[in-house]
Amino acid sequence: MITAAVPERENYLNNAYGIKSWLLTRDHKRIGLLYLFTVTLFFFLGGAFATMIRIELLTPQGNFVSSETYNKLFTMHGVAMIFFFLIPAIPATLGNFFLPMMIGARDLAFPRINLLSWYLLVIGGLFSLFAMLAGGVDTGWTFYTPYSTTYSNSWVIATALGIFISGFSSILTGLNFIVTVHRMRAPGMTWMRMPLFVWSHYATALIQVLGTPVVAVTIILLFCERVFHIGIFDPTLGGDPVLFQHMFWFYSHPAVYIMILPAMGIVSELVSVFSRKPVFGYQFVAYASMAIAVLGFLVWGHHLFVSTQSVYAALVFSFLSYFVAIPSAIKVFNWTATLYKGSISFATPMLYAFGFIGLFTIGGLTGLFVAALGFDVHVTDTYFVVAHFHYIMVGGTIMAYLGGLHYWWPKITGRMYPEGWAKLSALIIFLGFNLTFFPQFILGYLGMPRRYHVYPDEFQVLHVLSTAGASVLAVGYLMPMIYFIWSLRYGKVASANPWGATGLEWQTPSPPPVHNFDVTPIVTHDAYDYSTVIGQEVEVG
Amino acid sequence: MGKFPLFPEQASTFAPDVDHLTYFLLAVAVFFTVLIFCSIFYLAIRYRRRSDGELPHVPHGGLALEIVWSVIPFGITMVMFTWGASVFFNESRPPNNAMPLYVVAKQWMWKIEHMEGQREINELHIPLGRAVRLTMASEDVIHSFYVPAFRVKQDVVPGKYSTIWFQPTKPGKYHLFCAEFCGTRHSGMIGWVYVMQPRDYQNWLSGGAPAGTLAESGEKLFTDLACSNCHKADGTGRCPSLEGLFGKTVQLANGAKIVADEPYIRESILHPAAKIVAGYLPVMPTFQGLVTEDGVLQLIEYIKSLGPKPIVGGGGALGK
Amino acid sequence: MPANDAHAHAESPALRVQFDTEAQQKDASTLGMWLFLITEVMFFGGMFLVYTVYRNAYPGIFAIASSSLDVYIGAANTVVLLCSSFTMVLAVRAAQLGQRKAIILFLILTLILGGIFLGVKAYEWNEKFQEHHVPGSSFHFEGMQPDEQAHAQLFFSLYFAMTGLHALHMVIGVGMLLFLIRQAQKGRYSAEYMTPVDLGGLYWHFVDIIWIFLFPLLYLIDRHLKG
Amino acid sequence: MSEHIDSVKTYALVFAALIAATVGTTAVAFVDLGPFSVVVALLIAVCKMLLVALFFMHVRHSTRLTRLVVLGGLLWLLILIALTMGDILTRNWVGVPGR
Ligand code: HEA
Ligand code: HEA
Ligand code: HEC
Ligand code: CUA
Ligand SMILES: [Cu+2]
Repeated sequence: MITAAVPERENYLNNAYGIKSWLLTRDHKRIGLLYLFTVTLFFFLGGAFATMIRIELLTPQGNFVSSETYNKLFTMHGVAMIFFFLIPAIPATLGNFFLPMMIGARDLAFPRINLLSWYLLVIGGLFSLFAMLAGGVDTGWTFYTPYSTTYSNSWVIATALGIFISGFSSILTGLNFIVTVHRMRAPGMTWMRMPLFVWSHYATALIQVLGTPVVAVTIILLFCERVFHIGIFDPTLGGDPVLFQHMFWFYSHPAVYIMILPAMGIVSELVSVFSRKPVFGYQFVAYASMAIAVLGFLVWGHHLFVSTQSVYAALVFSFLSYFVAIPSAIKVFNWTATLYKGSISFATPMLYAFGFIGLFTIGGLTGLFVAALGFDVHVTDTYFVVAHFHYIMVGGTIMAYLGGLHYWWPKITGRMYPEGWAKLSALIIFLGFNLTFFPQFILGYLGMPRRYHVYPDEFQVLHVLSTAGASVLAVGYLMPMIYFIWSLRYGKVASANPWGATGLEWQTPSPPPVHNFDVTPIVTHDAYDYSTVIGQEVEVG
Repeated sequence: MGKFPLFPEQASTFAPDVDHLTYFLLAVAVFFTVLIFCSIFYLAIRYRRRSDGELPHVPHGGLALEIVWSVIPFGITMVMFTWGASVFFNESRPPNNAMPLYVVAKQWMWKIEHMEGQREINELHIPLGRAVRLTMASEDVIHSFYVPAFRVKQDVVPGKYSTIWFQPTKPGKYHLFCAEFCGTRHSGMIGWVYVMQPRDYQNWLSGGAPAGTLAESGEKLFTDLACSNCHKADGTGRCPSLEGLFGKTVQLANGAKIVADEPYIRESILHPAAKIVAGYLPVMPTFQGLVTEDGVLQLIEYIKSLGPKPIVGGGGALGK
Repeated sequence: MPANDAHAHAESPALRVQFDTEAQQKDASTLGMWLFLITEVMFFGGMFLVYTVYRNAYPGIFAIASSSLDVYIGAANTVVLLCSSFTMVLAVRAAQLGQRKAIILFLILTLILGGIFLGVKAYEWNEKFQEHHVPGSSFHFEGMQPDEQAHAQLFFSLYFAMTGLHALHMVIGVGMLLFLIRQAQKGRYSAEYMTPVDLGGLYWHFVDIIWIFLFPLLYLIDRHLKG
Repeated sequence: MSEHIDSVKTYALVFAALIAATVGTTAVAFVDLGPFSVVVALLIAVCKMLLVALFFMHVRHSTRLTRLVVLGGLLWLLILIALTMGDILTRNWVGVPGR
C-alpha cells in the first residue's frame, strides 16, 4: 500500500560519514541519536546499580555490600536514572528528532545550541561518572543538608557539579523547543493542529526553563556551603536545612513532570495511530499538558510533610497537589475513550501504550495516597513512596519511551524491528515490572523504611519477590537492546509510513533527508485526520 | 523468614484512623484501576482492527463528558484531602495532659530521657493508654522518628525542636526506625518501643537507678554553667528571674510579645541576643558549644520546674 | 513564505538554513533571548529567596551588617551602571539607524562604564577582605557575640554570592561587548541586520535590573539606625 | 521592519528619572519609616525596573508574547518566594515546636 523508500536515497544518516560528522553535527536528528546513545548508557549504568541494590536486599542482614557501599549504590542509581537518563530521555532523543519534523520545520531554531546541550549533558555526565568511579556519593539523590554539606565524606561536589552542568543542557533544550514551536511551524500548522506530542513537549520545555535554574542556584549554594562553610544551610551557623528542601523540590517536583509529560505525548500519538482515530477531546488533552506544567509548580511542599514545615503550609501543598490530579485524570479518560469505536491494532507500540496507561494509573493514584497528609506521615520515606515513583517512572515513562522507540524506529533507521520478539519483551517487562514493584507497596505500608540495607526479617519474603521481579525485568530490558541492534542490519526495510499515521514526520522518506522535507509541507488538516492517509497512497521520494 | 505479615499492627489511637483512610484510598484506587483496565481490555478487543484499510467513524468529543470526568475525580480528591488533613491535624497537636519525654537523635542512635531521670538508648518504655509527647532535637543531621505500629513519623532537624505524640493502645514491642537518611549506619539507627501496663511501667521506672530527675540534672547544670550567678530567684540584679517563666508571655525589647515555650528558652540559651527581654541589656553570653542538646533539654526542664504553671502543651489553642 | 526558501537564502548570507526569512530568524533570536533572561530571573530568584528568608530571620543583625557597607560607593556605582545602560541603549539605537560609527562609540562607552563598575566592586571586595568581613574561618564582625557573628556572616555570604554572581554576569557582558565592538568594526551591523546588538542590549539591561534590586537590598537596610 | 525607534530625548528622560530614583532611594533610606523602609525601597526598585524594561528593553513596543514571557518570569519568582515564605512565616502558629 505504501511505496518503499529507495535505500540509496540520500538521508541524514548517509550524507556524511566519520566520527567528526557526528560529533560536529547540527542536525537535530543526529543529535537525537547522540542523546539516545548517551542516555542508554546511563540507563544501563543505573540498571547495574539497581541490580546490585536488589541483590543486596535479598537477605535482611545486608551481607553482600557494606552500609557505605549500599548508600552509594542507591544514590548513584537515583542520580544516574533521574538526571542523566529520565530527564533527557524522551525530550532530548525522540523530542529532538521528531518535534521539528512534526511541525514541518527543517531543524530546531538553534541547532548549534542544540549540539551544545548534548555536550553539556556529556560533560556533566562525565563529572558525575568520575565521582562515581572515584568513590561515589552517599547522600541520596536528594542531597539533603546538613548531611550533604557537613557530614558526608563522599564526592558530593563532583556529582552536584555534574548535575549543575547537565541542568544547563536541559534548560537549553527547553529554550530551543519553545522558540521552535513558536516560530518554526510550517504554514497552516496552527496551535490546534499540532500533534499532542508537540504540545506535551512544549509544556515540558516550560518547566525546564522555569524550574531548572533554581536547582542550579541551589547547587551553587550547596557548593559554597560545603567548601567555604558559610552557614547558608547549616543550623549551627543560623542556616535553615529545610530551606534547602524547599529549593530542591521547587525544581524536583516539577521535574517529575519533565519526566512524565513527554511520555504522555508519546502515548497520545500511539493511542491515536493504533486506533486510527483522533485523540478523544484533543483540546482537553492539549490544555491538560499545560495545566500540569503550571500546577506542577505549586505543590512541591508535599515532599516536606514531616520535615518540620508548618502545618499550614502542609495543608496548602496537600490541597494543591490534588489539582494536578485532574488534568492527569482527563488524559487517562480521554485515551481510554479514544479506543471506543476505533480500529485497534495490537502492534507493539500500542501494547506499551496500554501498559503505560495501566501502570501510570496505579502510580498516579498512589500519588494521591501520599498527597493525603495523614496517610503520608505513615508512609513517607518508606518503600511505599519507592513503589509510587517507580510505577510512574519505570511503569509509566519507560513504557512510553520504549513504545515511542518502537513506533518511530522505522522512521529513524529505515528498518522494522521484529514484531514477535518485541511483543514478547513487552509482556516480560510488564510482568517483571509488577512483580518487582507491587510488593514494595505492601512493604512500605508495613513500615519498611527506604534507604535501608539491613532490615527486619519479616520483610524478607516481599524483598525476595521484588528481586525476582527485577531479574525478569532485566531480561525484558535486554531483549530490545539486542533486537534493535539486530534490526539495523536484518530488519525489514521500512516504508515511509508503515503505520498509516498522519504526522508530518511520516510524510517524508524513512530515514528522512537532511533537512527533513524536500519541500516545506503546507498543513491543511487537523492532526490525526486519518482520512488523509488511509486508503490513499502516500507519495514520497 | 518466619513471619509474613501483609498489614502492620495497630498499636496507637492513630493506627485505626490512618487505616480507615487507607481503606478509603484503596477503594478509590481499586475502583479506578479496575475501571480503566476493564475498559481498555473490553474496548481494545471489541473494536480490534479487522481489516487493514478500515477507517473508523470519528465521533465528536463531548464537553459534558469532559466535565463529568473532571468534576467527579475532583470531588473524590477533595474528600481525600479533607480526610487526610483531619488525621494530620490530630497528629500535629498533642493534648495538654500528654506525658512529656525528650529525645535526642544523633548519628546513629536515639537517646531518650524521661522526666524521672531514666535514660535509654534505642529503647523507649511507655505506659499503655497514656498520651505521650516527645520533644526531639538532633545533634548532627536530620533524622526521623518513626514507629510504624503507631503510624507516626516526624523529622528531627538540627537547630530546632520538633514534636511528635501518640497514645499506645496495645502492650507489646514495636519497631522504632530512623526514616530520614542520615549517613552510613542509617539502617542501624533502629530500636524498640515497649508499651507496658502502667503498673509494669512504674516498676520499670523505679527499677533503674537514675542520677536524679531531669530537672535535678538541669539544676546542677544551671549552677555548673554559672547561670545562677546572674539569674537569681528573686529577680534582683541585671537579669530577669526565671521563676514561673515557662508558659508566660514575655514582653520583648523590640515591642513584640512571645510565649516562653521550649524553642524560646532554647534560643535564649544558644542565641541570647536574638530576643531581648524588655528592660534588660543584651549581656547574656551565648552558651552555644558549651552545652549539648541534652544539656539544653535538662535546663529547660529545670526552668519548667521553677514555674508554678503547669506544662503548657500548646495543643488545643490554635495560634494565640 | 515557503516555496522560495532557496532564493531567500541566496540573498542574505546571515540567514541560517532552518529559517525561511530574516524576520523569522530575528523573532526567534529575540524570543530565545527573553527566555534566557527568564531563566536568569529564576536563577537569581533562588538567591533572592534565600535573602528574604534570612533577612526575615535576623533583621537586626542584617541591618547592622549592612550598615558596614559604604552607601555612597554603592549609590555611585549604581549611577555608573545606569549610565552604561543609557549608552547601551544609544548603541542599540545607533544600530537601528545603521550609524556604524556611533554603534562603536557607544559600545566602547558602555564597556568603559562597565569596567568602572567592576573596578569599584573589586575595590569594595578588597576592603571587605581587610575588614575580615569575608565569610570563612577568619570572619569577624566587631562588637558581636559569637552566635551573632554567624548571622552577620550569613549576610556577607549573601552579599558575596549575590554581588559575585552579578559581577560574573558583568564580566560575561564585557566579553560580549568586546565581541560586538569587533564585529561592528568589521561593519557587520546595519539597519537590516543588528540582532546581536539588540540582544546584547537586552542582556546588559537585565544585568542592570538585577543591580537595581541588589543595591537597596544589600546597602540600604535600616540605614537610619546608623546614619 | 516595523520597528519603533525611540528618540534620544525619550531615552535621556528615562535615564534622568533613573538617576533621580537612585538618589531618592538612597536619601529616603536615612529616614526612619519603620517597616515601610523596605516597602519604599522595593517600590522604587520596581519602578526603576519598569523604566528599564519598558523603555531600554523595548517591552513597550514588543509583542504580546514577549510581555507574556516577562510577566510569566516574574510570576514564577513570586510563586517561589511566596509559597516558601508561606511555610516560614506560619511555622509557630500551631504553638507546637516543629509544627
Ligand atoms: C514521573 C514522575 C512522577 C509523577 C508523574 C508523579 C506524580 C504525582 N506524585 Fe509523585 N513522586 C515521584 C515521581 C512522580 N510523581 C518521585 C520520584 C517521588 C519521590 C522522590 C523522593 O523522595 O526520592 C515522588 C513522591 C511523591 C510524594 C511525596 C511522598 C513522600 O516522600 O512522602 C507525593 C506526595 O504528595 C507525590 C504525589 C504525587 C501526585 C499527587 C502525583 C500526580 O501528578 C498523579 C496524577 C495521576 C493520577 C491521579 C492518575 C490518573 C487518574 C485517574 C486514573 C483517574 C482517577 C483519578 C482520581 C480519582 C483523581 N509524589
Ligand atoms: C528513572 C528512574 C528510575 C528507574 C528507571 C529505576 C529503575 C529501578 N529501580 Fe530505582 N530508584 C530511582 C529511580 C529509578 N529507578 C530513584 C530516584 C530512587 C531513589 C534513590 C534515593 O533514595 O536516593 C530509586 C531507588 C530504588 C530502590 C530503593 C533503594 C532504597 O531506598 O534503599 C530500589 C529497590 O529496589 C530500586 C530498584 C529499581 C529497580 C529494580 C529498577 C529496574 O527497573 C531497573 C531495571 C534495569 C535493569 C536491571 C538494567 C538491565 C541491565 C543489566 C541487567 C546489565 C547489568 C550489568 C551488570 C550487573 C554488570 N530503586
Ligand atoms: C551574664 C549574665 C547571664 C548569665 C551567665 C546567664 N544569663 Fe540568662 N539572661 C541574662 C540577661 C541579662 C537576660 C535578659 C536579656 C535577654 O533576654 O537576653 C537573660 C535572659 C534569659 C532568659 C530569657 C528570660 C525571659 O524572661 O524571657 C533565659 C531563659 C535565660 N536567660 C536562661 C539562662 C540560662 C539557662 C543560663 C545558663 C546556661 C543563663 N541564662 C546564663 C543574663 C545572663
Ligand atoms: Cu538517623 Cu537515619
Ligand atoms: Cu512531588
